[in-house]
Amino acid sequence: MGLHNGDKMMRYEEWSKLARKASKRSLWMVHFCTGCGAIEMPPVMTSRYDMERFGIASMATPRQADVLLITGYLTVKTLRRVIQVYEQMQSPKYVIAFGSCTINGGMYWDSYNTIKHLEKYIPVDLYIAGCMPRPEGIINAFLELMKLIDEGKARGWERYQKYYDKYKENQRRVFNFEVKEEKEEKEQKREKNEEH
Amino acid sequence: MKEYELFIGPQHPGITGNMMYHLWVDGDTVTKAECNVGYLHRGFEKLMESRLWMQNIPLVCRICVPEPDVNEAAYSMAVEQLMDWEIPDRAKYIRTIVLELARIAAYLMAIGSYAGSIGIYTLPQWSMGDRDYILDIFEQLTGARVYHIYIWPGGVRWDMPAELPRLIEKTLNYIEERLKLYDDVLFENRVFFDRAVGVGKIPCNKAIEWGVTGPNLRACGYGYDVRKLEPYAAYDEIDFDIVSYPDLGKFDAHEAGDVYTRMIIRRLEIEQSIAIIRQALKKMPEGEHILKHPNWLRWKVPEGYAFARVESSKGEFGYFVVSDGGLKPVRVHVRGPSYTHGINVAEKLLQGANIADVSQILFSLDICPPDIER
Amino acid sequence: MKSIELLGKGEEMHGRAYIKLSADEIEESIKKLKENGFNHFVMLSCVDWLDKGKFELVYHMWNYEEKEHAMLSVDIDRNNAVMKSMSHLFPQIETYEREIHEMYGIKFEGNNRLTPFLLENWPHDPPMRKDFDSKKFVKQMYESIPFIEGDENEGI
Amino acid sequence: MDMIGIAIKITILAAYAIIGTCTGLLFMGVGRKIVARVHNRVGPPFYQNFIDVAKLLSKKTNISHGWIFDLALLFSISGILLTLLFLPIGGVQLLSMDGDAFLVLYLLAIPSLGFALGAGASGNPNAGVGVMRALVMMLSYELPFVITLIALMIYYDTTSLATIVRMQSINGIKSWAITMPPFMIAAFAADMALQGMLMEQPFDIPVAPHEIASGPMVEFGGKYLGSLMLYKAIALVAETTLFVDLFLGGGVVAHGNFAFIINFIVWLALIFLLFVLSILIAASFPRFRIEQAFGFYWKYEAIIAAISLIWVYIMVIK
Repeated sequence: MGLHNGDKMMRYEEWSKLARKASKRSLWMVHFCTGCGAIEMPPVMTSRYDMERFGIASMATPRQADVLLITGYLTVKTLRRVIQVYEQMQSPKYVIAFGSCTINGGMYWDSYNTIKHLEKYIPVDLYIAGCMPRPEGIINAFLELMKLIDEGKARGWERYQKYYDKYKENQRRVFNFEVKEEKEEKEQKREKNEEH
Repeated sequence: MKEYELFIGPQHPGITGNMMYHLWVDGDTVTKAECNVGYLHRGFEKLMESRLWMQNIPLVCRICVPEPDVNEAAYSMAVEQLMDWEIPDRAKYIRTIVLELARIAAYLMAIGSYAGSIGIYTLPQWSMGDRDYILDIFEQLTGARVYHIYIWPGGVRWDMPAELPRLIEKTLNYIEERLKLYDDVLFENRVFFDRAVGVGKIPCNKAIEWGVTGPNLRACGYGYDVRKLEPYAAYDEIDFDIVSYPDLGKFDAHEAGDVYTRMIIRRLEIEQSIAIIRQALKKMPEGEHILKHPNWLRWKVPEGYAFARVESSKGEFGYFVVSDGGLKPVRVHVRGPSYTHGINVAEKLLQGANIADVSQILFSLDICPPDIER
Repeated sequence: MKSIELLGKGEEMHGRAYIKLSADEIEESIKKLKENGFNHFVMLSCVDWLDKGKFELVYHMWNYEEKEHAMLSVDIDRNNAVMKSMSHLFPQIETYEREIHEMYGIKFEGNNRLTPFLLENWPHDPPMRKDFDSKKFVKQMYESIPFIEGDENEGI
Repeated sequence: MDMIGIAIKITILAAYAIIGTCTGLLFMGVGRKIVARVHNRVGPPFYQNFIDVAKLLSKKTNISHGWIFDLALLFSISGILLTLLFLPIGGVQLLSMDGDAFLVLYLLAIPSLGFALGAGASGNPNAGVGVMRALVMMLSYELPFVITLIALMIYYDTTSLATIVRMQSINGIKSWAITMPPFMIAAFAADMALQGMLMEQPFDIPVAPHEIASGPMVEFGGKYLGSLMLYKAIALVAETTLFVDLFLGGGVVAHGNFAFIINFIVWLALIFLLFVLSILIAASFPRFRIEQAFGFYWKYEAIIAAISLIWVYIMVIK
């Protein structure tokens, strides 16, 4: 019985390996320009850099897509749509975030309307650094993502399912613009305690 | 058929960026359109109030993504007005060249994405590829592909390298050659003609009152161009004619203010920009490229109100800068051309349009959402 | 300058006419300028003068024939920020008033489209006011949201 | 019926399905490569569409919109497979009956109805608009197509596809319908109708991504989209084969014991050429509006087809 199960597992493993091989060479991305990084997408898609060489195509609807590109800073208003799009995509699905503004806010670090750390709200599989990333960088990121998929490491969507409640809580807080002042008070208290 | 609601955007290929139109549709006809923006609102105007005068340069160029240089130019010009600076002649010419190159790049992008919206996917592939050669020039000149941070208050950041004019000339010749192919595929295509003539007409007597500017206004028959009205950079020393509606060169003029005329105007202005760059390269004097500038960290700008305007590929870009004589601006307000095109004008044009035409009307207005919401 | 002659006051500032008006005069003045060739409404700006306790509304108008730019400036009280809407004169003023309503909290009487424009669900003070501290807000809001901790193997 | 007969039939059916999908997917891949060359770029490898289908079929979650949504695709695929069985491929026809030329026309409508059902069940307004457009498109291109079909039927005095193909293959290429002047213009009308059937520009109105976000397919994802691609692959083969059967003698050039191999290759080459022609037209034309497409088919194409019909009628009377 155990052996039989093992066989099944083996077969499943092989199948999923095959599926990963297929999905890595056919990454379809959602056609969604969320920020200024989107300006470098047309050159990547078109004749100069030609992303279709690697089987990457852009799709009109999230249902058909595998990769969500967050091209730059996200305002709270866009984040809501991004999450709707992400949840409509069918897993396995991957997220690539562009530019320094998705990593830590970048030059919008003190803006009242842009979220600073994207990974607090949706799982990110890959970041591309820079403001803004060059087309070569974008293509390199796709190749890197292919490598991660091949190794079975790009599993952000599983993470989203696992920590769904935590992600939802964070999203709720940011959508309502919830301000927390206790933190500062706590820090002040701790500082006072240290002084004592 | 029952009326239904349709949301175009923000995730939709037929929208000109990250914005949304809420359409009420009856059968195939849009009965009401409402624009919903704010997806790109970063609060630039607030950020600028808390940064030094010089620190704002990297911010302003991010206001219009497809054509960032006009923002740097307009902001610098507003600050120069407050400082009463007259920039060196060489800097003026370099600015002209940079702005015109940026205009060609933006027009190539606009034409490409318009062609995509009516389903001809060959032209976007070509025009985006060709636009990249202009970005190559920018890369040599400024070090960056998209955000150049090159035009500064008082001049330009670096002098133009001696070998660059040759590269520019080569690229311009190449683009001129390619324009013939574009004509074959799009502008002289019978189906484009069938689709675009008479669609999305801006009523010409209302155009100025609605705040239409730039190529869209010139398509209505008004030959107004900021480059002629209020010459900045070196435009007063350069000889060029404004392209406006009835006189469309080798193309036939049909109806004023429709999608067809707007796209043809853009197509013709590429050639005009090429001619301007050639003239500017020929006339460019030697000399300094920037004024002797103060310590940027302790730079105080005199008190006052200044307004600078620049003709961008989308229309009139204006910067209203208020200073109280301090280290930081009190207020910087940006007038993006898409502010009127994208909200008031588009809402009126979409009313009564066919849903098949919604996308092409938006792309032909060349709406750029980041300059609506900043 | 033509606009200064027409309205009988104002000064020239960096090549533009800067005309200080009171809130009652503004509608008549815009009408008068519109009839006299200032048919392009450029934009409506608002400046927050916190120390003076005033909002300054600046109506920018442009004359294509005379190539002249006029800035009509009105001061309104910061604590009782109400202004008459001018959207019947130029249609795009409606949008500018929507934005200023949202960003500064100025109420425009007669404009019935003062719906949320750029922001969504915004519960706090209008953000463009000078007394709204953006840095503090960022710290209290975005920085206070925790990272999702979890197994390293569970994706990156 | 005996078991062996059924088994043989199932095998042949499976073979048809596999040949249909493989040819279709291969053509689509090569087509993408050719279009990419027009676009001045490298393009994906020719086997890209096989990878795409494999990926889509291996997707983990698949969102359904009720049982009509699930069955609709089955409806489409079975409809197009049945069509394929009635079409002579290289002169070999699996199922045949009198009047199958009409039957094929009706069978070709089934997938569109399946589409309509599925898209309707998804409840997306974009899909609704897309389906409406698809049905109007069907109505438009069928008029010129039916007129050309009637012209062929009058000329060859039959309603059977097999007979039409046989009559055209008597003298090899010389007896192809397209060599006759009235059928040359009829073939032009039919080729435009084919462009509409294949949903390529200027007639890709039902799936226009910039207008209605890919129309009926807007809610299809994962395995559904994979099946849809398989359907499209078979449809491509079936629709081009119909044209080849009607005007190009079904690709039959040789007669004899092993002639079917040569005929098969010729058929393959002909449908490939037709497909390449269609994608090249698609790469150089924008998209019509739906009422313009309707006008195009019912005004110009129908008139062209009618001229050929009258011409043929006069020829037959003489």
